[in-house]
Amino acid sequence: MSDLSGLYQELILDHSKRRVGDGALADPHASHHELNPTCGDEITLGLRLDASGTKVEAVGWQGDGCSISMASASALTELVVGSDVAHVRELIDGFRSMLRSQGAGEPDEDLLGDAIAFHGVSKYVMRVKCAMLSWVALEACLNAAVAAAGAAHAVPAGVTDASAPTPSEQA
Amino acid sequence: MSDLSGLYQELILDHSKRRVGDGALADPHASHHELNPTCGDEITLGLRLDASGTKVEAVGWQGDGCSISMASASALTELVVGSDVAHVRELIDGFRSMLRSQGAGEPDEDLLGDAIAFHGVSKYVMRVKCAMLSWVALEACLNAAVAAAGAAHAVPAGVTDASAPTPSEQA
Amino acid sequence: MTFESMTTSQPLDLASIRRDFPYLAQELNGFPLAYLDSGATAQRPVQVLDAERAFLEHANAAVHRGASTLVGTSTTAFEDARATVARFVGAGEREIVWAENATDAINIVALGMADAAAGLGGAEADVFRLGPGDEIVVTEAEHHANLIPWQRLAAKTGATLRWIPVDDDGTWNIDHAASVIGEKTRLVAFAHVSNVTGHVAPVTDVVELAHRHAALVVLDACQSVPHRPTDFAALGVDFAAFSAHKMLGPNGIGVLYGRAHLLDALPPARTGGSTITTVTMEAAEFLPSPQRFEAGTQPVSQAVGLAEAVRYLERLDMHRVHEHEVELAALMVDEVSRIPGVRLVGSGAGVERGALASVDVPGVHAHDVGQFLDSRGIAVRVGHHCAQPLHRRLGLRATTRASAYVYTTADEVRRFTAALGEVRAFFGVTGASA
Amino acid sequence: MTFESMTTSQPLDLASIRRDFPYLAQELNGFPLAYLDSGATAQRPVQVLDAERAFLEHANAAVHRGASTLVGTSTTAFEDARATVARFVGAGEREIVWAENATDAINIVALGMADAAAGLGGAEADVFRLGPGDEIVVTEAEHHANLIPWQRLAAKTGATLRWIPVDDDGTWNIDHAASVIGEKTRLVAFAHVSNVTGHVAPVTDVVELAHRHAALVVLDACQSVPHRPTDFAALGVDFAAFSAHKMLGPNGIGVLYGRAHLLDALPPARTGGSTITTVTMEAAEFLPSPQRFEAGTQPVSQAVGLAEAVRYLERLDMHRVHEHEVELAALMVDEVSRIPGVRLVGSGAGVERGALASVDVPGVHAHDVGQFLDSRGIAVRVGHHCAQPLHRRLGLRATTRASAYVYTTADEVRRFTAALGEVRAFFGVTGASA
Ligand SMILES: Cc1ncc(COP(=O)(O)O)c(C=O)c1O
Ligand SMILES: Cc1ncc(COP(=O)(O)O)c(C=O)c1O
Ligand code: FES
Ligand code: FES
Repeated sequence: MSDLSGLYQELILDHSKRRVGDGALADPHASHHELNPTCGDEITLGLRLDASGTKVEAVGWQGDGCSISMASASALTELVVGSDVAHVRELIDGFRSMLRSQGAGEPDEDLLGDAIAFHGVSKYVMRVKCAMLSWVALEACLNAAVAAAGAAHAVPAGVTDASAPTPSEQA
Repeated sequence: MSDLSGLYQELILDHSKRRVGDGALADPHASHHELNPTCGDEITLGLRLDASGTKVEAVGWQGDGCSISMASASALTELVVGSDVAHVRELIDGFRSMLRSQGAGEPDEDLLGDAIAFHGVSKYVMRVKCAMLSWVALEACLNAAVAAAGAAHAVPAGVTDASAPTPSEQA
Repeated sequence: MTFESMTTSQPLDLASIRRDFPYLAQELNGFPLAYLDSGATAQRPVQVLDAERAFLEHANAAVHRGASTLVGTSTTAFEDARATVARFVGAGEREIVWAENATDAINIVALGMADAAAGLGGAEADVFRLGPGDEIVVTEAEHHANLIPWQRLAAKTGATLRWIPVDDDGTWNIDHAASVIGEKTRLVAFAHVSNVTGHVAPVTDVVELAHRHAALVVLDACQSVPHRPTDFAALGVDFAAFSAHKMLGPNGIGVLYGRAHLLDALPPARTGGSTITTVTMEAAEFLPSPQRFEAGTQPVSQAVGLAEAVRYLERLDMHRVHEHEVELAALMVDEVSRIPGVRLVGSGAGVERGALASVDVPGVHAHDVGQFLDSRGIAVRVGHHCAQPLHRRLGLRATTRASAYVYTTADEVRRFTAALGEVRAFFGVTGASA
Repeated sequence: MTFESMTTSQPLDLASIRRDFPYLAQELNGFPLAYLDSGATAQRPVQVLDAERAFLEHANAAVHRGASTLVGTSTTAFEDARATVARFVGAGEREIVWAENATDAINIVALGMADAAAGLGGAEADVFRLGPGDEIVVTEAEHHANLIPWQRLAAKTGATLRWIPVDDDGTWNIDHAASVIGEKTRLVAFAHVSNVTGHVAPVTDVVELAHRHAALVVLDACQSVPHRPTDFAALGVDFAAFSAHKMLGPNGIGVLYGRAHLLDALPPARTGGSTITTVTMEAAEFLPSPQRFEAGTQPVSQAVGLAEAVRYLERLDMHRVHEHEVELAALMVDEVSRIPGVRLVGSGAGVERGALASVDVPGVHAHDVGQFLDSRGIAVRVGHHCAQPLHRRLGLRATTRASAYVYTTADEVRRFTAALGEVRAFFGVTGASA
């Protein structure tokens, strides 16, 4: 079965069923809709920060997609809820680097924890976007929420759409 | 100089300068405009039949083009003026067959006379249309004049445009 | 109906055919490659690759421009290719227009009609002028290529887009068509063979119905011309479109067929060199078909390659190609129907279909199904196959499609269905199924 | 300015280059072929032929469709090709759109603007909406590909087409442009290098002038990108078009460059699969650039071939390519000017021009001139070169054009001019001359 188990690690198959964070978030500070043009799958992710605006208080998402995309959103939720905004940014960068590695190198387990299970996805160019979908949405929410918090402490949710990646850029 | 002299026979170079029939014909029974899309050259040929409607009384043409096209119109005029309509149709068919021969076979000198000088043109696919230009116009005039004569003896000139040849058909 | 019982003539010599395709001799993830995505794009035999290369090394030059010996050679090869393709589909040479692909071919008609409605093309383009009150009819099963151009035409002209509905299995018949086509209908566009269900449309019946209302008929022949003998004149359609890359030919070239008098009257949407008779700074006059549509430098070597692909198919004999695919289609339907928890889209056994099978595995996303097959060396297509409305109608977002061609073996089909049978277990999906 | 004195760096190694081109090793009418028609279409080196073939034998599959390993390989090759071309012309990847040829690339802009004027594209397409009172500006020297699409756009929108006049030698400068471009100007389209006169347009000056009036600039770069280092971002143009077949690459693929935010807002005229996000029966939403424009199956192997052509040119070094052509251009002008009874179109010695020479031999039709050269093994282009208005302005119907490229030798140019010197005698034309 070649190295298919490198792609579909137990943790991924497991998260794809548990779907932590599945469901719309009430009163998000920001929410973002992201679409994977290859398959048409979509996700809408909502983010709420704590009162100080420096910590992720809650994440919720609604969407439909392949096991990789669902597991990724689930793992993301587990990882970022309760984390500092600055740390979440590191997580996003680390996750993206891992997914762009095309299977090379060793992922940073200290930073990414369980999410290193997604390292195997980086070898499958057509699936990288699946794993990144929720992370791109999270990044957009973070930018919007922080901008809004800076502009006027606690504004209504801004809905943004991140600008398109380059064609050869999967995420 | 390879066989360029097979293309530019003396008779052709000579006719291209003499241009028999050059000039608009007064009171034509039919007149036809023909264009060579490859080069943009054009010819307008006019035809007058005699009172009986069975003989070509006069031909006149105006146009601009390469030596082959001008010589061909000139040779055509010499050949057809005074001939029976039926014979002119034979001439047209014979000339066309010769031009489509791609250099093969022997042209029918009894029928075509001097016009066999154009046999060499048939080897140059991109020039066949040059030699045919005035002949296609003549054929269209003949059809129009005969149709008009049949419909109502001596009607004013009909101006026609022959339908387009197939793309690979040079004439 | 069993696989063997359908053979009526000498079958294709698969072993000999496969030797012509270097691509197919490859491995995929440690298995011999089973290429089951010919419905998206077919592979090319060496004969086609060699023909294009020989042309490029010895005969390549501008065509229909200038008058040199080289131009004569290239122009002759280019127009001979057109004549070859014309003969293959029952058309006259002037009825074959080179486009970029089938999508472009359909757009040439839709954009030309929009130009006509915007006032271009003179009186002869009247037949193409639409406006409010007029109706354009498609089906709910169309490929986006045969849907969006008509949506845009409707938006630009004020005409209304209507559609022939499909049944729950994604197919339709002449009764569905008759419920929509009527006196307001000016154009009917539909696929000869569906790229999702494999459904074969009742072309001549629809043509008769449409022509009774003086509506034009546009046939999307992408999934028919490569797979079965096709004669557009006999079918009676007004326009048709297909792509070279789905029939062993090169990318970068498609074909628009149109009845000559219609093509001569259709305004050319894309304009430029080689399409004109006289150009002034103010206006341009256009040549008749096909040149009026072939703006700019043509896909010359691609036309030569396509002609070689046609000759290859003619040597195989399109009747035998069709029989081969009828057998594979029956095998697909038969085998897929036996797999628990797998839903086959389209008609079941006993109904003719193109040699393709789109399946849904409830509980497993199509991209995961495809990934699993891929790991077994089986290349299939996953997604909506450019037919989102049809998938939505079927309650699906994406399916997994296997599609066959002249080089596809029954063994490859069986590898596909065998692996498909393992999918649910791999992804831990159990229980009752569709 | 002599031929030798211009060399400033290591010249091209012509002998080695010519070994890469099987086509050039042929004979024509008993003479070694002197291919002097690269301005119409260039020949391909084995590297390009091999790259395309290797792709087709091993990596060909649908791109941006499905998710199989094969699709990953082909999609990566396809998008790497885009990145290679982008780098070559100073563009971002999203600013490079594949078209059928340069003509198609220009039409994508003109047809998209017509769609915008017809109400498509929403508010973001406002920048493209023209109407009565607005002016589109071209030059009197344009190729039909950069003229007719704008005539049609004017006809459809009610905008007025105006043109920058040329002098008696067929050239123009910024003063001519300033006499036409003004506050009503919404778009200016012109050729970087003329395919008839070889004239090099003052691009940055025109861009400055046009942008001062908030007009868009479309550059026809067909005769510049293949021949000189070209950086669209540095030139400041909004759109540009060129063709692969004129730069050692395949037929069937051209390039539209556009600034990213403009491309994202331009309505896609040609619609179909692979261009969309969501499609219902009623409407479609489109992806950003470049995908929104690439409807249907893309010219994939052609993109791979074009990228290899770019790498070939980069290895030669475009600065050296340019110097080589500056030398050949100077040689052409110098030699042609010495021939009695021959008129050279365009500027004379001392003015930079593309490496091409269009000539008129009064008393001998261009097709007869070309035929004579052909008999000597010299392949040139005859006709109006898709620039009828320019020829009319010059009092000519057709000219004979020799055009050079990376593989062209000074010896070939001298064979051309020597044979040209014999034309009048052969056709028996004597006496005073132009
Ligand atoms: C200046 C110019 N513009 C446009 C074109 C059209 O290019 P293509 O025929 O490749 O579309 C050409 C070449 O024929 C050209 O020389
Ligand atoms: C039914 C059908 N129509 C249209 C198309 C579009 O063909 P192309 O992408 O070659 O333009 C396809 C193939 O993708 C198809 O299967
Ligand atoms: S296949 Fe759609 S997100 Fe993975
Ligand atoms: S070249 Fe124009 S008619 Fe001969």
